[in-house]
Amino acid sequence: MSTLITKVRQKQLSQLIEKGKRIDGRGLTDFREFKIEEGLIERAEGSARLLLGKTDVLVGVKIETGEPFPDTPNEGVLTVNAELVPLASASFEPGPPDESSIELARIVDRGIRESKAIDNEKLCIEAGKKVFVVFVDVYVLNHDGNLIDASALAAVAALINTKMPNYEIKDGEVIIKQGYTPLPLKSRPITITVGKLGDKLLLDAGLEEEQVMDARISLAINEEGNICAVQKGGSGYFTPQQIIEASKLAQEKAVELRKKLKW
Amino acid sequence: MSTLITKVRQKQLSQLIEKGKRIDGRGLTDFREFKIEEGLIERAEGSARLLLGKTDVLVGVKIETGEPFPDTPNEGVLTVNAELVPLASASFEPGPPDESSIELARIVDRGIRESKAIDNEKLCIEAGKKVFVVFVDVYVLNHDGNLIDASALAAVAALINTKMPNYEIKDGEVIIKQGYTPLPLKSRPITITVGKLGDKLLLDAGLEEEQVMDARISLAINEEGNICAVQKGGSGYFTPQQIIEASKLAQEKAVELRKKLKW
Amino acid sequence: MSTLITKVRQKQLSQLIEKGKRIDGRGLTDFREFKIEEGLIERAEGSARLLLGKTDVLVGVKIETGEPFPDTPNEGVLTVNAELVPLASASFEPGPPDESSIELARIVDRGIRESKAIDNEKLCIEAGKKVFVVFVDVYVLNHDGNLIDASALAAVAALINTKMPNYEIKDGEVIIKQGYTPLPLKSRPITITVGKLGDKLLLDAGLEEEQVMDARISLAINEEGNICAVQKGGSGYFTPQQIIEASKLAQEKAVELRKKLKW
Amino acid sequence: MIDKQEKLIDKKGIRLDGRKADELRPLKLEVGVLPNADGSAYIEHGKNKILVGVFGPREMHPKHLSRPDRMVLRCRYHMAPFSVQERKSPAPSRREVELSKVIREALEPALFLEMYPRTGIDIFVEILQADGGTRCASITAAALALADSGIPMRDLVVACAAGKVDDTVVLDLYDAEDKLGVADVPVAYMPNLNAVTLLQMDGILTHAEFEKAVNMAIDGCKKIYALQKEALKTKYMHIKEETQEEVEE
Amino acid sequence: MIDKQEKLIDKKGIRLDGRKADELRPLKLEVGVLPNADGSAYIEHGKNKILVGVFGPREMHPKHLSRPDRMVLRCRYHMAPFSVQERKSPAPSRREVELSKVIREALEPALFLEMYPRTGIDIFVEILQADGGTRCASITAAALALADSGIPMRDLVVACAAGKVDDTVVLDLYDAEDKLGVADVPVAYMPNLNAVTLLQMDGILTHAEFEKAVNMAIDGCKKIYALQKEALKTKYMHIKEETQEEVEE
Amino acid sequence: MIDKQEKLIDKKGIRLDGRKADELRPLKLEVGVLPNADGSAYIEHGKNKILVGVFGPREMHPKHLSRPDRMVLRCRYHMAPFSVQERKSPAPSRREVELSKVIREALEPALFLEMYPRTGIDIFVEILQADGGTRCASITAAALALADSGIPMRDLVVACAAGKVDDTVVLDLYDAEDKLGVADVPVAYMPNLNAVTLLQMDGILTHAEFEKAVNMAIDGCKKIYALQKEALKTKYMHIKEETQEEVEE
Repeated sequence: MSTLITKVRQKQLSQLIEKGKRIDGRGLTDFREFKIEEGLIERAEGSARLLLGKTDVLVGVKIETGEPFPDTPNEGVLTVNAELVPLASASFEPGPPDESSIELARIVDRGIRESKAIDNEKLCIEAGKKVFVVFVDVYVLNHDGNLIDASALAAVAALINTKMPNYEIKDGEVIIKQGYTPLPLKSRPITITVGKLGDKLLLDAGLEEEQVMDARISLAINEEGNICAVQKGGSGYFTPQQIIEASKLAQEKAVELRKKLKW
Repeated sequence: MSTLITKVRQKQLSQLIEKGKRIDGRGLTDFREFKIEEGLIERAEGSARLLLGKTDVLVGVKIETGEPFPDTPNEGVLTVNAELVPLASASFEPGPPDESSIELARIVDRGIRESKAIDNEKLCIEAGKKVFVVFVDVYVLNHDGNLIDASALAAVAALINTKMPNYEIKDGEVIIKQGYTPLPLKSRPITITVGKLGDKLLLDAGLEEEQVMDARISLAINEEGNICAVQKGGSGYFTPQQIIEASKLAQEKAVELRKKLKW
Repeated sequence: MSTLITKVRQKQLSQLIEKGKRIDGRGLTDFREFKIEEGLIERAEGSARLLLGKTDVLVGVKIETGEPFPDTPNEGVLTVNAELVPLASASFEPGPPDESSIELARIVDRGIRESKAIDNEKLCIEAGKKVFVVFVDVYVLNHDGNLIDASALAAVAALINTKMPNYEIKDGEVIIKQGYTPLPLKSRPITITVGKLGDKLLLDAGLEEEQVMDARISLAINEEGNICAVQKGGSGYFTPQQIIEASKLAQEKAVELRKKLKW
Repeated sequence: MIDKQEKLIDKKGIRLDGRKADELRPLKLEVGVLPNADGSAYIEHGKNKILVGVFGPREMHPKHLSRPDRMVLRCRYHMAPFSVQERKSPAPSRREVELSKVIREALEPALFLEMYPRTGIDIFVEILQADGGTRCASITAAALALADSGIPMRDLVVACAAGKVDDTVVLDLYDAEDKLGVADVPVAYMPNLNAVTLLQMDGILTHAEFEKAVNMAIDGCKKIYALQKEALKTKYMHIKEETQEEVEE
Repeated sequence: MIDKQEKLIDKKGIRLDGRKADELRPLKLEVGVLPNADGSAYIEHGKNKILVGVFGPREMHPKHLSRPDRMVLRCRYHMAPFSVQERKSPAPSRREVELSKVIREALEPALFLEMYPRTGIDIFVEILQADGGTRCASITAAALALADSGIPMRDLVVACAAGKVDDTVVLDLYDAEDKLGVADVPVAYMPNLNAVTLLQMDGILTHAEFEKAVNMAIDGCKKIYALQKEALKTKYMHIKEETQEEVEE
Repeated sequence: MIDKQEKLIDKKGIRLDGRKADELRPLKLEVGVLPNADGSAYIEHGKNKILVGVFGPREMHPKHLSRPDRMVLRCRYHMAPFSVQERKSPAPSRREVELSKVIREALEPALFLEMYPRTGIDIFVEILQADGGTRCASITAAALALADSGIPMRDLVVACAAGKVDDTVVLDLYDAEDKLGVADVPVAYMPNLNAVTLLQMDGILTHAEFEKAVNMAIDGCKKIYALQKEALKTKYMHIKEETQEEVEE
């Protein structure tokens, strides 16, 4: 893979982090600049594009009607899919989703699902028969590290931006009416990924930093500061103390981002 | 691929064509001898086998009932599939359709569809619920060049030969009755592919000639001499003048073939 | 494949068999010790694990409701699947079923289906609309030869062990009630595979013996001693005399096993 | 649904298609029908219409499938979508995968695989129309296609089924007998070696019936074997004539 | 269902979106938009929004696809699931496979493939939003992305469709005209070589209408060609400015 | 549908299956259960029944996946079709792909990957019956299977979940608690290194609850760790006895 960096560069990055510094001058818990553009895809029911440094993620939301799951007959259905689009990195290849894109989709999915972000019961059209299905498609357009936080943020921004078609039921048929209603949301979770290198924790790792990190832990945090979903990744480990520390760090950063985002 | 020819042979073929001649003695716009055998597959609702020189294409048509597309609730459905059967050439491999067979199927499909060859509304059984589905399966049995024209011709011949089951509707169920009706056709398009080498145009290229051609353009022509579908293929180009020339050539040849075929 | 044995070992095995002897001391028509454990998988409607020497096969049976086939509207549906689980042998690879596992599944399937082991009409809930579907999943956990006989035996043992949910139909809906009924069985076929090496026939070949055998023939035998399904396998051949001999051998061994099993 | 009580054989022992119990369906065999293949054959066996093309011995692709000590034979049995009553998806079914395997194993005993190490032969069987007994007709045609390709063979392989219909053991079941009959026993056979290379059975038979069916199928094979040799001769005579013509010109 | 009788062009010759018959939709072209790609471009053509990234020339993967005498161009045309009215499955459709092929063949004549033997170039086209004419806009953007990657080109390739709507031949059909119109003729063109590198047609046209449509499309291409060159200039000026700034610092 | 209001813990703090909040389900661990695998283990954890086989270190297949500087660990977590209430298709689901990844990453810290360059180890996890907490039980068994294979390890990895049911943080959720509870926190741990190698969470917890759950899960891990060592000892004693018997013979 052409995105691998040299051993020398790895050493340089590691030594900086061990001193509490970073290659781009940020502090260990600083995020890169980010910008959210909403509604770029007029044809989708919702969309948002997030630039986090040079990481670029576009999320489109489509709403269609479909059948509910048998065990939740009066709830809408959420489906999250992630594409590591091959133009985003020389290391991404076209083809069916691999384990990285599946993990990414499932982390984004759990952040939304476990925080009960969508008011699923309001998506029910006819219990057991017809509900709205919300398709969240995460489209990574440029990979410069921290795809998890960028994708999760962009997905929630797209949901906030999503409009639902109005409808009425006539003779058992769903008739789509003029006009839209916002998608009913109950929560706006923010996912923060904490990287670990030796005894240091850091936030918003860039692409090169990700290659020297031992491991990462991602936490979805809701408005109350509660934890809604967690995922450890990477081939290294955390001590129990580091996990508690990481959890606090994520909660603080979520508060900070929430203010910036006015979420 | 074992069907690739040598550079020497390529040069020989090219030089001939540049002089307006061909390796098998034909003129540039001459077709090879062809023969159509209809009804070979009694089990299919329609079938035809076309021999064009040594190119050998068998088309089978099956008719089944199915659902219409939501945007055309009172029209039948046409599905065209092409198989480059591996016994037809050492260069064909078993497996799911590749881009060549998909392009072939889509050119044949468009020739039929855009010329409105099939009277689709007569294939509707119950609007929005049940229609006839026409499966056209193109089966290439020997590849000796010009698969597009051979497949398109064989497909239309098979449709002409196709019989539709009689039916009646009893208590909302479709009951297949005895006897058959011919498939309702409104047009019999003929597809002509024009090859280009330098400033020369030629028709019905053989397998070896296809390997020296710059590009090809295929035109489906209906009874009125109108153009119903066009596809340029190959890694070379045409000048705008050559395209107009090719279009006229195709129209003339279609008239000629139409007479021979009594279509 | 790491399970291939050396030429020297092959020669040794062959010479023994030609003398009517076997590497583990068995006679040519002796089976290895076997043990059946039933009901291991409480969550499945039926299950059985068979140890035949070191060959280890687990079969689970699931029963669900589904649609009947159009040509048998008042019969339940049987679906047999076999997995050569990769932990069973260094030569098994994860992935979709290959020709070996498909052949294994189809031999097991035919033994059950052709002997009419399951009373299919009793699995009909509502003719043409809803029937019970019996999924038989053969799971090979350790491969030490004779997977066919082991899988077929384990499958029938699992079916004997299978309980069907009670149900009633209320307003056209199937309501699952408390309690279970045994799956209605009409026959308990036993499949015996006869190996051939030169002019010798042998039963229950071990993994190494299978690699020196010319060919095999598997016969499913019912309670009446009739033959219900046959499959020759392997790249060698049988003489017609050997086939008749093999058929008798299988029938005798089936009687013997039937006694041991109390089937 | 067809009434299973209906008789498939009348009181005079005549089957629904007019044949006697031990009578073959009409056969037509042609050799060398595909210009691009190294060997080919076409068979009409009853209403079965089957085309077989052989490529090789040639380099294996992908390479890692080749064997240092022998040739690898590959076989694909494939049904055209329009070959059966209800359109078949072109993707290979489990049935097609199994039949590809047993057909390959029926042909392997005829070849000297160790003579062509590191190479492969591909046999492509295309069922253009199916009418019961396609696997047998495929083997009969594939053996001809192999012979046509010029590869040395121990013998031709020829195949035919017998089975039980109503109460009678009969030869060469066609589609309706296959579906409504009691049992079907396809057999492939090499007459010169007295070798059975394919044997399957669906249905229920006593040992005696099974033995009778196997023997009847082998008799059928022997008759078709004569037609195979005829077809090869026709091809060779054809070639001889062409060569003579060329000489005379 | 939309009433097909509805007029798409009014009595004054104005189309439903306000354009005249020979008027292009608004276009926006940007070059060098993807940091990780070797070349990239973004196009908005009407409401089409398309991103193209180019990687290479680089070693082919898998290797056996490389050619000893030339570079291999690969192209993937892919629609984002949210780019169309009804969500599209991410798996490639037959339409996407075909368009990938014709787009590749439209671009190949612009490249000196024999200059880079044993290598490959990958062009990834992502339709973020579709509004009719995506294949043309994809080619226009892909040519820019190739130029941005620095690979030598004979000329830019530029594409535009013409077609017939109601009774009129018009330029650059948008979604509704594409669906309800009579015919659509997408054309790709290299102005300096007077070379048509893509040509397709759906619908029914007389020879005269076809000729008119092809010529109108080529005229449209020439206009977009000017915008392509503009976009490249903007990129180079941008780079020049950046370099100057660095020098001044 | 099950009534979500139903209490899963009674007033005395006893759970529906009779356990106290911090009580593990019954466990049974066996080592060396598969004759053909290089290492293997079987676990019953509650009603979970899981078999793990390890093959390697061995040559990687396909070769291009191997690494010049280290061993590659591959892991497949797979559910038998009959392991769950509704039959599971044998094709790998997205959930299985994700769990394969996190289980692999939970085991990697225990191995000296750099010691075996260019080789690969395959871990095959088969869920024969699922009852909540399969990923934890899989890790516990996989670590034993690795140890059984004889590969050097930094420590065993052991896994256990804690979670929140009704208002209480409890250890080792079973199926019903997993589905109806508030949160589930699976943890994998290497006791000698004090290293958490897997951590996931579904549900909603306060920071304090999360901390409590993590610590309770680690305590659970430590208890299971003792059982793991016991199981290995049993295996070794078994081997020792066998060896002695052989000597005595």
